[in-house]
Amino acid sequence: MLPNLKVENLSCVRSEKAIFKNLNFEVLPGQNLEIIGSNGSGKTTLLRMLLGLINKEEGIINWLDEDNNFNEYRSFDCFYQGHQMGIKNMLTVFENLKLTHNAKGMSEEDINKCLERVGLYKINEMASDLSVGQKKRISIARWLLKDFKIYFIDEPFTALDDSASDLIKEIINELNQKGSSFVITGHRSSNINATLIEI
Amino acid sequence: MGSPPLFYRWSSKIMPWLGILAIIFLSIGLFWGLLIAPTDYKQGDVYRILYVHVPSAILGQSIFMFMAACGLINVVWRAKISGMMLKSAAPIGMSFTLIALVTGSVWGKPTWGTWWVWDARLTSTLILFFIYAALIGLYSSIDDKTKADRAVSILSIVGLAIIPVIKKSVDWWQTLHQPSTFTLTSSPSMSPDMYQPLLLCVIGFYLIFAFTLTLNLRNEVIDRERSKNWVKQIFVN
Amino acid sequence: MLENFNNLLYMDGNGLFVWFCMAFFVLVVSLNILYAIKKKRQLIKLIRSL
Amino acid sequence: MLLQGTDLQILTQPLLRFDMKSSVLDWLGIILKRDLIIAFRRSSTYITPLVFFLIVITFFPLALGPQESLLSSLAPGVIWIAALLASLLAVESIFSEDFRDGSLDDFFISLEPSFILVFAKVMIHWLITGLPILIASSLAAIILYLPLESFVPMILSLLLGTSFMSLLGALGAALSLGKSAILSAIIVLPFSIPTLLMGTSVVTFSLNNQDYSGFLMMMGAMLAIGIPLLCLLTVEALLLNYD
Repeated sequence: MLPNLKVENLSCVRSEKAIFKNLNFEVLPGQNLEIIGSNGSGKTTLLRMLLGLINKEEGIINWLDEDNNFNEYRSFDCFYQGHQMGIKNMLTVFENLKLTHNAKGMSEEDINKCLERVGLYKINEMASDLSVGQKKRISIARWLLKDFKIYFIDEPFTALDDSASDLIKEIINELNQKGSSFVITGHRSSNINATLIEI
Repeated sequence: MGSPPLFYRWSSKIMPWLGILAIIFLSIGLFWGLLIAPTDYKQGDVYRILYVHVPSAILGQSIFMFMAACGLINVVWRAKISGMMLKSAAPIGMSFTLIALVTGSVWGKPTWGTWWVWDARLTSTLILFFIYAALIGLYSSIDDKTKADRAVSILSIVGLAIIPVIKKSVDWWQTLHQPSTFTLTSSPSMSPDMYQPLLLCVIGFYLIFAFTLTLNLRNEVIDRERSKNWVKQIFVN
Repeated sequence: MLENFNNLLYMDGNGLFVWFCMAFFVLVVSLNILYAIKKKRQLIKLIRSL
Repeated sequence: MLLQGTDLQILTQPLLRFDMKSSVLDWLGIILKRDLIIAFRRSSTYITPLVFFLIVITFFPLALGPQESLLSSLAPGVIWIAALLASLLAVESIFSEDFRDGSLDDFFISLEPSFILVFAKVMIHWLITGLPILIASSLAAIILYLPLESFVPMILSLLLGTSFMSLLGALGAALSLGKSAILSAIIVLPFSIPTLLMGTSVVTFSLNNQDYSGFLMMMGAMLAIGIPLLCLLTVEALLLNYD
């Protein structure tokens, strides 16, 4: 089974300090990858470099394209969620999901189903007066809008109560069955079945 | 020339020559222009300011074109050296534009009795001065050097695109408001022996620019590569 | 050719302006060069102390 | 090939996808809808540039005296300077909110050409600041005794002028994201001088009823060249903030 993403000796130097040195890993469909590192160890930089937000100096990042050979340019959409979860405070919970390009062509009850799955059904206030936990749930609901081959999530498990982290593990397993894989960063392993990488 | 150590050694060889040539050309050009060239029948001797004003105005613009070219290379190919060139050329371009402005206004006093003349060329030089100030202001506001280079390169490309539009619209603006077109440096019937020293001065100005640019560029290279060992070898032993 | 010296300075009334422009030009260019040299000395001192 | 070593955003995205599929235009529509809803909920976004414009307009009669002949001769310049400064005022808010809450990353990660999405943000800024100023400018023209027949050229020149200012302001905001707002003004003002000159000459030409269409065409040409060039440069400037 060919991996969707293959990275060979990727390294990044920031102001003469090697943040990470020749990383090699693969992301197979349905498999997860966890990047563990302390604060400021370059986890976010790595994610952004994979997605092309940051210019990579050395190393090879290859993506699998339609006719199964590796290509430098990514030809499928990915999902990225950074530290700030992209929640608009001036929009209601429903609007935060509806007014995104992933939710194109989705009917009302599809979106409500996603909200229900995350435990936010029938909460229709402005996002600004929700707790951080509930805001995290909105961002989790966004994962369910459209199926992606790879989800890049930056520290999903930080500042989360147990019920929410169980919910995340459930959803990750569910989406793994469907063949999509997760690349997650964190301070310590969150014991979902994923290959671990130390930075 | 791309790799910094190569550039540093190559430039230390040509620096003295550049300096001597610049001084030769400048001194001959200015001496000839200020003392030997015949006095102009209309303006008398005050037209000799032309030998400083015109070259510095020409320099102000051509340095900006040079910076925009470096900016384009830096944005498209991410060449570090062109970013450094951009940064070290900016202050020189700004000071030449300043010289052009000051000499232009000083020239206006004896000939038209006012310190500042809203002449088309002087106004576009003033706008060019503001664009230089914008570039240097942007550079100093970003801490990371390579990002600051890239931001200033992007702005210099916009500058390159807008400069011809500025010159055209300022010319329209002048004909619109002062139909009596008295262009300041309408290079009156420049007799050859008035024109030759001007040419020498322009070449001298370009050489002075090249000299100062290499000086600044070498500082910039050392500054950016200070932790590399080729820099230590040169200065520490 | 300007024969005598004071005519050179006087330049029928506008000598001050012409020589001021010359001086301003020399001043600005030398300021640039001196600043570059000062910066180089600072850098060398910094590298030596590193 | 010459551009081999480059990684410019427009070149790295596989160009074969650059067929204007509906997905880009739908996304454009979604961004417009979302930001308009946010703008109308926080009504200060479109009120402040309007009020600033009108305050600056009323300063001139107060400062220079209310004589009609003086004011009507100054009117084109005053209206244009006030419109320019007012549209610059709100430049800061184009990208800063999206950059802060992370929704700006999706522009560059998706495979859609991101400079079209940046153009959507520029359109939002124009709708929020440019359009109200355009409407208020007729009021300002009345206050400054601008003769009636030069209302239409003023509106036309402001239409082209404020949209070019939004484009230029977007680049200024992208370059000075997270820095002081005055920096984006300092960066943008020198480049807006041709727009100011041509805009004011459109109105002055229409005052002494000469033909002003040449200037309008020139401003339209600048806008036509500006949209692709400035949006591409804004994308590169925004990508700078991710390092």
